[in-house]
Amino acid sequence: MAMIDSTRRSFVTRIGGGAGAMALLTVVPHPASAETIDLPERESAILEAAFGSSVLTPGKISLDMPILAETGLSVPVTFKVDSPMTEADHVTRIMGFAPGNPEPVLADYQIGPRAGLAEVSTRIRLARTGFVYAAAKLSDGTLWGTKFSIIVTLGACVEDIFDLDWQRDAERRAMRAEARAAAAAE
Amino acid sequence: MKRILLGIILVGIVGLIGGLAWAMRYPALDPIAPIDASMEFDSQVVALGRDLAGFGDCSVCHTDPRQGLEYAGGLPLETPFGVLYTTNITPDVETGIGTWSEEAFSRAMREGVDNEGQYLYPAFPYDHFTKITDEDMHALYAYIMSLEPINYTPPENELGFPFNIRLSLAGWNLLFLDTSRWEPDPTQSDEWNRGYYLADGLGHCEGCHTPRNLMGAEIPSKAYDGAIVEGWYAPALNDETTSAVPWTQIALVNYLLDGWDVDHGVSAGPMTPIVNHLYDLPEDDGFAIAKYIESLRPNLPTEAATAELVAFAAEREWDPENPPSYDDPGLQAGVEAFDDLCANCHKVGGTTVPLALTSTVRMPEALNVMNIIFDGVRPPLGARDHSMPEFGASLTDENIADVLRFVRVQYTNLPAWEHLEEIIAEKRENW
Amino acid sequence: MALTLTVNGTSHVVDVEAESPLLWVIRDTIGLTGTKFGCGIAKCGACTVHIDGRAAKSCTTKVSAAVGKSITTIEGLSPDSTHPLQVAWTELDTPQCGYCQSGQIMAAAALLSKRANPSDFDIDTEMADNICRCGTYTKIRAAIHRAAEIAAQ
Amino acid sequence: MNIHNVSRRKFIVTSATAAGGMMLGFNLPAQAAQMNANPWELPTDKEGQEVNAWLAIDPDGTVTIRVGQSEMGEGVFTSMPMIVAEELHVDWKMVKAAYASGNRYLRQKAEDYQVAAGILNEDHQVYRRMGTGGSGAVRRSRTFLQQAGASARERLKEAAAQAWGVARADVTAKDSVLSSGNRTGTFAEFATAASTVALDVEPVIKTPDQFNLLGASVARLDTPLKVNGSATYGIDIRLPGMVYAAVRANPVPYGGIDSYDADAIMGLPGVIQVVEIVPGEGQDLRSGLQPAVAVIANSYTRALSALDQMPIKWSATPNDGVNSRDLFADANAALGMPGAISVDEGDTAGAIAGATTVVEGDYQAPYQSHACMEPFNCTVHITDNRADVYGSFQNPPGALAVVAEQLGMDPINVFSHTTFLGGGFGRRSRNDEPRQAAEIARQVGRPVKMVWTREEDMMQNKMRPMAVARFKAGLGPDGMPVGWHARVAGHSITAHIRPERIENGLDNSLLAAVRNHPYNIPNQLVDMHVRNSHIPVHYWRSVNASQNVFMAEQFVDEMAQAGGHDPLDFRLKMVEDLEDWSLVLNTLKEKSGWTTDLPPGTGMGIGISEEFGTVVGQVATVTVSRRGQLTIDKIVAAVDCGHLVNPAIAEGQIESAIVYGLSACLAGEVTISGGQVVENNFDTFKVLRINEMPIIETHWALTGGDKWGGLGEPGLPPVAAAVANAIFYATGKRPREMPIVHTDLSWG
Repeated sequence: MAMIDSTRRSFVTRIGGGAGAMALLTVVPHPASAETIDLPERESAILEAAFGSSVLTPGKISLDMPILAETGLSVPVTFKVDSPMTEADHVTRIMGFAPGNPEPVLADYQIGPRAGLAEVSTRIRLARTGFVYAAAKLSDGTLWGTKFSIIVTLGACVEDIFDLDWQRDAERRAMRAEARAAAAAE
Repeated sequence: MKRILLGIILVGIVGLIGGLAWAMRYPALDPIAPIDASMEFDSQVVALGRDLAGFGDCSVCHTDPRQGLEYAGGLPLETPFGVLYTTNITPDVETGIGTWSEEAFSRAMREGVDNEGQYLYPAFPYDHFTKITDEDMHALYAYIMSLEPINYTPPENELGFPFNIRLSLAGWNLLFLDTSRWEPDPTQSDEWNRGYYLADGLGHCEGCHTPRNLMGAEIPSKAYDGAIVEGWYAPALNDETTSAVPWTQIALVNYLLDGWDVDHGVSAGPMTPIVNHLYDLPEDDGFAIAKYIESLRPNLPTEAATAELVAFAAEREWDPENPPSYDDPGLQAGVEAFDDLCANCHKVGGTTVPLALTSTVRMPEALNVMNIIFDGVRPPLGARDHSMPEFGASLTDENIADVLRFVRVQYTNLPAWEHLEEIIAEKRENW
Repeated sequence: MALTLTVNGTSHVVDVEAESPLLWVIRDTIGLTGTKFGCGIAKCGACTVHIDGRAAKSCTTKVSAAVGKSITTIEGLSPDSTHPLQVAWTELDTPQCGYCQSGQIMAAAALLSKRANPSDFDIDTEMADNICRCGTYTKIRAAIHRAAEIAAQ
Repeated sequence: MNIHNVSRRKFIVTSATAAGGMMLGFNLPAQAAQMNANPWELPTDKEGQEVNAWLAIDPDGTVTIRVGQSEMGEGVFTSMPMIVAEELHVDWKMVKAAYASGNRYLRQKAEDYQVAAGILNEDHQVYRRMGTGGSGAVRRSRTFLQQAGASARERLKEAAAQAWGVARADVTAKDSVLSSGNRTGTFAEFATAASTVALDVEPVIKTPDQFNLLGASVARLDTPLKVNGSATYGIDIRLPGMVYAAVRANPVPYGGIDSYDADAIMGLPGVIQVVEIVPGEGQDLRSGLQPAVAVIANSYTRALSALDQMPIKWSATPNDGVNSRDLFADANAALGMPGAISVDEGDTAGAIAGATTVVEGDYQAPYQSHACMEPFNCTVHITDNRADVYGSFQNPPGALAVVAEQLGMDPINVFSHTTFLGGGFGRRSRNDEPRQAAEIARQVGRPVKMVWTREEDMMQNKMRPMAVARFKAGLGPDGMPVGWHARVAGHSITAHIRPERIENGLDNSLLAAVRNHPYNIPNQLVDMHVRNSHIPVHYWRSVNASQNVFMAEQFVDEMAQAGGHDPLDFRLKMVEDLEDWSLVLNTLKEKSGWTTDLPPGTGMGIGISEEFGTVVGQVATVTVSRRGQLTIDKIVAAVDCGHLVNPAIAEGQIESAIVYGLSACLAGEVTISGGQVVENNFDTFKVLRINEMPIIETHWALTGGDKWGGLGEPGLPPVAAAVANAIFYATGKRPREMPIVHTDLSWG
């Protein structure tokens, strides 16, 4: 098997184009820069109804899921809460949200101390790339949360490629509807 | 006795002198000043001339493709008498016919004598062009004189003695040139007569499709019997044809105007430039020529015979599921060579004409199939996607011989082709 | 079995079956990947090389048929892209995806050796075997004319 | 009658310069390549100081700009660097290009300066978008590429300002040189300092009126590699110790394998092993593996000849009886029933019922294949906890994700290396070949390059969907439409690859250019049916608009004729409130010498549509002989994409789309018989060749402003309609079916 001719740089040394140029960034789910995890309005309203408040303190709960899914059809996810699960101190409820989905609520578990382990695994459906949020309510009433950004990519072609065309169409139809209404009014 | 002998010699000398005088009867015609064709002729006439030049395929011979200088000549024509180079017929004053009067042009076309009174060689088909009507001759002159003048002198002809003596052609004309004007055949339709005029006059189809005698003249009794010309076989168009399916007018229109017909294949080789001209010309004239050519073959095979050949073609077409096989090792070698290359397209379900229906495979000569394997088929204007790549450099001479033998046996029940090795060796040598 | 091929002036001893297509011997065994595979049935022209100066579809040419002949591939047209066709192709930015262009250039080189000053008609009929799915035909025609001009200088 | 349809151009001898004004590129001598033959590698062997993820500056001043999109002919290796360079004020001759890394895209979030400038938000990936499709390269990346150039420029100026003790405003950057008063310095000198400088405010990107590099037809950076055969495509990859795989799946897509006899070929020269590819249980049909068998050998030709000789028995499938005729019958039957409603304005049925004249028209279009010149291939190399995948990917992160999923590896350890693409046209965004190659590599345990034959490529292609449509309109007394109803029954890509996106049977993308046609008609109803078969469908150049415009714009002509209007004026009247459409139509009218008064046998026809933000109108001039011989003489296009990055490349894209569209409307098609594809190579699948190439003129009718339309695809949809409408004026016959070769055009 003829080796690659030497004039062309063998690419075993140069992996990933320019990777060497910068320290390999470890992936840390973006820590919430602010003191609280703020959910989009639709989801925080649901949380408000369920937990009585939508103010989540970052921490205690973590989301274990791949950072990239080829299709959003069935993505494995594990909610884990750092809790001794004793009578005095245990998790009462865990909820998961995916704002990108038509139905935002991914999971809603009521658990008690007898569960023994504050950890729940499931598979969720994701419509597109974006943040997944997790919220936990503890027996002492405190609310904890985290968020995780996942890339769902079946291909660039799958993003709604016609977004600009539908927008132009909508603008045209609105303009004309207005013109017709104005003409009718005269 | 001596006196008789002396008498014969005397008569011979007088006859010779008389003959020489008679042969040199053509005077040089005085040159004309260069003319501005656009002023001289109206555009309708020039346009008619352009179409007629298309029917006459003047540019096919009077252009050397290697140079790409249209009508400036220089194309070598191999003849049994040596190599002739076509002349520059652009209106260039120095090297072309810029100084020829219409009279000089007409004389050359009808009697094969140039402006200086020199005889032209009958490779230039004046024996057919003589039949052109005066009106058409004028239009041709108008078109030729409105061409782009190109200053180019073609190479000298390479003819051995005595053929390099132009005077000898006076005898040729005496024997073979019939300058009587073309007459329509009253028993035939106008369309047929139009086709007859175009094919027999400008088109000079017989120039290739009729065998020639030792003196290089067409043999009237063998009109359209088929002949070998410049390394190709111009097939018989009369009852001698070996075509599997009869040539109807529509099939001929497809072949002559579109460059291919579903029952006969693609018009390849020297025929391609001719059909490319007809592609652009008025369709009615194309239909007329087809009508005339169709009439050359009065005795058609029975429908049953044709149906049998068509069924044979379907049955013999290469079936990738179970390809043919032969005991004869030579033929089996042909099967393998055909399988790797030709069967990619020439197969059941392919888009090509069944090989057993194509004229080239059924001809008495293997020249055409061999040439097509060497040079491929360049797509005619009317059949843009009917092309075949050249395989000359991809196959050894032995491969080609094997394929030719196999093709003849697989696709016809006709006698085998002979001396394949020689024609392949000759083709390879000057390919 | 061992065969000797002369490609772009250098000879190579290759251990391949006699009926292997020349294309894959050039690409996989000798390692010149400029000649491309496009269809395998001599209908797209991407594999065009020169054998003794004539254009040949290397996908349907047996390696045994090319032994003892001079084979030229796109890499051998000129050492530094100075062949008139390569200069013209670059000047007019002819390629788009570029995959068919090796075959186009080799077919055009064979055309120019037959016709020094080809007309549009000559180019169209001679180059009809070479498919370009990006449709760069107008630029291919212009580049061949330009290459004829450069060669004539 | 020999109804053979071909096209041709008038044979007038044209010198190089007169060929449609092609001589736009700078007449540079054969210049050195501005990039590496392996485009995923750095163009120079020096690391270069990275100022941000988009650009690094070598000590010798070379600026390597990273390109997120894949180069498949649309010129992104030139147009995208031009956008960064426009803001960076670098000397263009010093610019080289290389692909952005798929793995880094995955590991790194948007850089702070992009978030601070409000261009990207924090959960975007560093390269934001690495897929190539929807003609979105320029329009979707322009802002963050400009920001990358601008922020780097300002950081370089700030570094110089700090070194020279002057205010940043007193430093200018031009052609890679920083200067302030009599002090000058090069980008290279200040690159390291610039990479750590923090700016309090990020610069604002330029507006089009400030551009000076953008809009120039600079020569393409990749051309030098493509004229000497050195450019590396997926099929060209060669790795030490690599073996080759020839693969074959059941000719009936998604069919299974009953049996195969590996022992029969194990003894053949070079054969290493036979690998069976079995879909994982529960693996989804459309994105997972198809059952297939591969022969592994030490050369491709040996692998392929062994595969050809290996006895394989394909399982029968429920789809063995499927054929195109029945699929069309089924789709046409659906046209008789109301479908999922996409547009419902006013009372369409009532308007049509009360109309003076009613016009109806049915149309149909077959499956169509991508037939990229480079057949499908992929190379995968697995080491202990890492995998490298090389290939011609339109979506490198997708390829990487697919390989990671198939090998059960963490995507962080998978590296995708994108080569040049020998054509993509949407097909190479599906990523079925990296999944198959990964599975083979997993079983083979050595680096393996998988190559499909042309036949496999055509038979396992994911097709442009087939579709049928019925239009019905009511015209008022003035011959103008008062009601317009369009119903399309087609095979839906979304229903095939993202079924969860279909709500109550509605897939708007199937109605591209029908739902969003521009015409001002008071009452409109658009509904549709999804009629998928087992044949996989995927994105094709201009997606469904490629057949919808052929249908919709012919029907506009039918309305014009029924109403007694000139088709072009008819369109102008219905878009008079739209500035861009009116400009394109008027430009067309002027540049094409539009007329419908032509001798029989010749005709001019018009087609116009908008896709991916760009309006393209075309006028075709055709001649048809009495025997039905079609000749396409000329196509004149008028285009409004708002702005141009590189006019020469843009013109090339319009011409390329026209040729690709002509191939799909003149004679090329994919038919299904016995459940499988019939046209499996270029002998039966017809594409346009050089001798069928019409004269093409492209005219820009740019409305500028904030319009940034795509260019790779919008040029395609109008050509089929323009040709069909021209044929009507030449012959009086209307080709209602693609490809046009099915219609007998003989007349007179």
